[in-house]
Amino acid sequence: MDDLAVQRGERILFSKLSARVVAGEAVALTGANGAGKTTLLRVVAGLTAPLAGTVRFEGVRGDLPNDDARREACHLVGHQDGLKGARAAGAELEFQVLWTGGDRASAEHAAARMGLTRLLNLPVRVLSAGQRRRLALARLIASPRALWLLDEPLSPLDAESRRLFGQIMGEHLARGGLILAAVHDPLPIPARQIRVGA
Amino acid sequence: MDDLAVQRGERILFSKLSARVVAGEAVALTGANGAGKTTLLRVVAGLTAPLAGTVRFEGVRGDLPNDDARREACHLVGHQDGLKGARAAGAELEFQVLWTGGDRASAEHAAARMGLTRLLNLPVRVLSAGQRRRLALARLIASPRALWLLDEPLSPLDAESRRLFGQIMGEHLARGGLILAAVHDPLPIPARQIRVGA
Amino acid sequence: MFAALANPLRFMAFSRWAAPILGLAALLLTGAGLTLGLSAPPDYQQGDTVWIMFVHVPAAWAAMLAYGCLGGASFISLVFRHALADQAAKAAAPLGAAFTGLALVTGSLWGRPMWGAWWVWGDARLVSVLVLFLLFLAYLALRASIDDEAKAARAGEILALIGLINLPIIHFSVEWWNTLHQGESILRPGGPALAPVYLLPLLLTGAGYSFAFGALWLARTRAEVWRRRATALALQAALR
Amino acid sequence: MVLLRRELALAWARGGGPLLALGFFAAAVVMLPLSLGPEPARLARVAAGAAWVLLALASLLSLDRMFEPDFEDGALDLLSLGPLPLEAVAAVKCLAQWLVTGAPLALAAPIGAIALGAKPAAAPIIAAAAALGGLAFAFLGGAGAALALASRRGGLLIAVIVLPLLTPPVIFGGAAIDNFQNGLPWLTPFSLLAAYALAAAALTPFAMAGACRNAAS
Amino acid sequence: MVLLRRELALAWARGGGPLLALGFFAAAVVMLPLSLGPEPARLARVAAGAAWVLLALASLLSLDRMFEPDFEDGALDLLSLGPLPLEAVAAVKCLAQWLVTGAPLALAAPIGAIALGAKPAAAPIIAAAAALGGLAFAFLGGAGAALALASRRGGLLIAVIVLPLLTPPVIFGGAAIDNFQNGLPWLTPFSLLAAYALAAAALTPFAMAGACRNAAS
Ligand code: HEM
Ligand SMILES: Nc1ncnc2c1ncn2[C@@H]1O[C@H](COP(=O)(O)OP(=O)(O)OP(=O)(O)O)[C@@H](O)[C@H]1O
Ligand SMILES: Nc1ncnc2c1ncn2[C@@H]1O[C@H](COP(=O)(O)OP(=O)(O)OP(=O)(O)O)[C@@H](O)[C@H]1O
Ligand SMILES: [Mg+2]
Ligand SMILES: [Mg+2]
Repeated sequence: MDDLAVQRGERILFSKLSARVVAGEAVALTGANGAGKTTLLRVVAGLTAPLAGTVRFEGVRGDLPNDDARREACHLVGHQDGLKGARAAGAELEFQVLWTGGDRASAEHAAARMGLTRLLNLPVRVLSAGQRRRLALARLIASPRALWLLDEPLSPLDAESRRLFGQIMGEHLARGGLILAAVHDPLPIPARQIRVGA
Repeated sequence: MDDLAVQRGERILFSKLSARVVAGEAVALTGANGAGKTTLLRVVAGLTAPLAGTVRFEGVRGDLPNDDARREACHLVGHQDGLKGARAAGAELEFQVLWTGGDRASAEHAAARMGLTRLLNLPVRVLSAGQRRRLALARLIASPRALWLLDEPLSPLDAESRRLFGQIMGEHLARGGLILAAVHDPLPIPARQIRVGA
Repeated sequence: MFAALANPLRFMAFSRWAAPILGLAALLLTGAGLTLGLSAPPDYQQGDTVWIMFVHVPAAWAAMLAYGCLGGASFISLVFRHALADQAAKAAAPLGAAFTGLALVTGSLWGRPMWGAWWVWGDARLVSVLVLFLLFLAYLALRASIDDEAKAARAGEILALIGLINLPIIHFSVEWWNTLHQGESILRPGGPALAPVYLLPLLLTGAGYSFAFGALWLARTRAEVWRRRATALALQAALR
Repeated sequence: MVLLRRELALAWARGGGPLLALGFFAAAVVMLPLSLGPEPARLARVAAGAAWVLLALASLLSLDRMFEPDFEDGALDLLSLGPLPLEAVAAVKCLAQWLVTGAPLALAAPIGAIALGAKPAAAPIIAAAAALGGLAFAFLGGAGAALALASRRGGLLIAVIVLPLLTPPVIFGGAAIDNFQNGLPWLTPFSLLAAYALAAAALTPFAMAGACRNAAS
Repeated sequence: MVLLRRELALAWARGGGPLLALGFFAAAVVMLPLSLGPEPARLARVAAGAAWVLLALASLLSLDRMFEPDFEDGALDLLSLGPLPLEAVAAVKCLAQWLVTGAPLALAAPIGAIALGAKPAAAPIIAAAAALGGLAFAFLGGAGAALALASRRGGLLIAVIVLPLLTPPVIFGGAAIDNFQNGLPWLTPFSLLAAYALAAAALTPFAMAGACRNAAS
């Protein structure tokens, strides 16, 4: 599946930004604080309406309407991870995975891959920042979707987890996946860089 | 003011950790995810009770009881910044500064230093991750306290802000301040490193 | 007509003269209706107080008309994304609240001599009008509590549409429940059942109130259009 | 369905489960005679109506947290990217809220009313009215909660939006129960209540989805 | 004081300000007769008591968000590191809650009761009882909210913790108003209410501070 994103004039943040991301490609969005990286990711995910311009998803499933294609194609992991502090980590992961189209076995496998197996019974609230981010990232592996929209995915991770997640991103790209990541530090994989904002 | 921290046996996380931080010194706490860095910071701030061991504050104000000395000495800035999304950034900063012993003028000055002046009328909710962190950090400058407890302070900041905050930390140390920061990336200032956990 | 007026420029040109003309017509009609109404003979049942009818009933009609306009404008704004429709909706709400308040106050002033009580809890007509009033207030409160203009507009549209359910309830309440309130005497199958001495002035004031609402509505919408133009200009200036 | 399971768990935690909703209702039922004084005659007359109002108020208590937490922590974004449209998600949320608080309250309402002195024969109609009313309250309350999202003043703003909308079912339900007890025709208000509740369940999901999208964008 | 100013602003936003609290109360007052049926005599008898119960319920509506947001977003940590002990912080929070919702409701309560048919002469005592009751409700509700923090099931759990505690003031206040209306001695229940409210205001801050520390550690 490949992917064309055209996007212009989102508020006063940035305008006439156009880009095309193709299968197997990773793009690192950089830019100063407040430049609009997070906003751009939300626009691509269809959560925020752009002032002008469109985001088009052109894939093998070209028959689907754009919005359905988007819903089936995107994973968004940001600071707001949607995990409920009071529920068990395992239950939350399972819901997120099932909801985005995976199954129970893949959720377990993803948790193991992310080194979370021991923590699945704990309430999300007691997890450390890095453990929690790993839990949020686990659904990327567990339910396969083509486009990963990541907002500063690596920052709370320790060195070991960063290496691991770099490897996971590499595998995703090798399978023909796409990654759009807002970052301040370079990604551990080769990525085209797009600067957002002035 | 100098500062002695002895701390042992917080759950099963770490034990027999002892350290002494003296005036003008920065300590970088490192360790894997879940090692207990955040917990240690909260123990030092007196928000979490240690299983065993004590944290002692020995300063010029040695006459104060330990808890009062702690309350007057610590600034804690973590992921949870206590900023209310619905209130104006300026109002929130002002409250935090006044509450921790600063005044209105110093709050304004700190906002200017952090490049936030233009944003003070916006609700906190619309700020970007980096802008919001800068707002949280601004109270460190505005209300002078000796010990800064920082939990991954730099991660959402852009390169420019990191440089700026490095400089601010340097000034704090030069004034005899102390910094205890949990980090995964090296701090932009010379710092003694303490590894937490196994 | 709506399609033609959707263009803000054309709307401004139209409303520039339409608002004062409507206002004038409203004054004339209401004046004529009230003169006729006040000179009508006292009702055998209601006595002198019948004159309140010419204030109360048109106010109630105008209140319902205002909510209908709010709902219609909200619908157009939601479906066709016309900024003008949103401005019209926003402009209609306080007017509607005012007319509803007038209907409530005059109704309870009338209720005192007629029913022996200012207010009767449990009368579906009275309460559904109170609900209308609360809905207007809720609409205003909701819009006022959202800073972002576009979001406030969307939220307001949705609330206005949900509230439309109340209009038929108000109108049919006298049929569905045994109420103290007067039954349908004008808009009813079989034609009006009201003596012409009362009917004519009632219809005149009814038209007058409706025109008054129309005039004020156009004027407030114009003001809202101007206000938004001003903020847009200020924003542009700030950006430059 | 997976979403329903999650929403049930969340509604459970939010309201503290049916036990707690019932506890609230029971405590309120206890408080009413306490503040009215013990005269049974006085009580019996208002029993069914009071139980009915308390029910509406009890079902308001946890409504304001139906969408807000999901909005704040980004779960709403996740839900938007799932297989179902937001309309369906909103409907499931309301359904879960109703199952967890409305349904047990519907069972408790006749008991409370009888404890306050209503005629036992009225129990089935009170329960049916409460069940339908609870449905209307959950869906209309959800609409209010979703609309208040963008404004960030929860709690009572929701109450202000929702109460006018709740008034018609309260009238219908109250009238049905009252007429039944007094031997008057009760079917008309009852079917109006049912129509209102079903219309609310059918239409408000669109309002909720629109309001959520609006707040998130 | 800076903390009071902030807490007032937050309580305002939380409850949507006194206007909205009043709106809720007004709407509830409207709903009660609707479901009871219109007979004025029936209403008048229960008016004062019902107004009083509705008041207690209205003051419960936004209580559950008194500590929870501050706990979730880390503001409680900041408050712990300020110049005042947490006990004082908790007291100020409750005071702000009372000023924003309790005090205006105390003014509205007699109006609502009279609208429902209570004797106008009872207005001062209703207002006084409502003010004292509101104080008790705010502090006891705050204690419930703080205790519920660690357990993370807000809403109705708070109601369940709090309602038993609220029952005595409801009884005392109801008795004071009732006795007054019927020409019985009302001073005893009224002073019991006052004593209870003041004791609550004096003691619960310690409970709240303890509960907050416990939840945060
Ligand atoms: C606060 C009290 C009252 C309220 C809120 C109220 C409300 C209304 C409303 C909304 C209508 C328009 C209904 C429609 O066209 O669908 C209306 C009509 C009318 N009202 Fe009232 N009313 C009140 C008191 C009274 C009283 C006390 C009387 C006289 C006994 C009265 C007599 C009428 C009459 C004669 C009409 C015209 C009925 C018709 O032809 O449809 N109202 N009122
Ligand atoms: N409603 C609004 N009114 C005014 N400005 C807004 C509004 N919403 C967002 N903004 C501005 O838009 C920008 C949002 O940027 P965004 O969160 O996309 O930044 P970012 O590139 O992700 O930054 P960071 O690196 O700090 O995460 C901020 O500057 C914010 O102040
Ligand atoms: N109540 C609890 N029960 C069991 N384990 C707990 C509890 N509370 C905390 N923990 C564990 O304690 C650890 C908390 O670590 P902490 O948040 O201090 O980590 P950290 O070093 O800051 O990690 P990170 O780098 O990810 O931020 C986690 O492993 C967490 O699972
Ligand atoms: Mg960002
Ligand atoms: Mg940490």
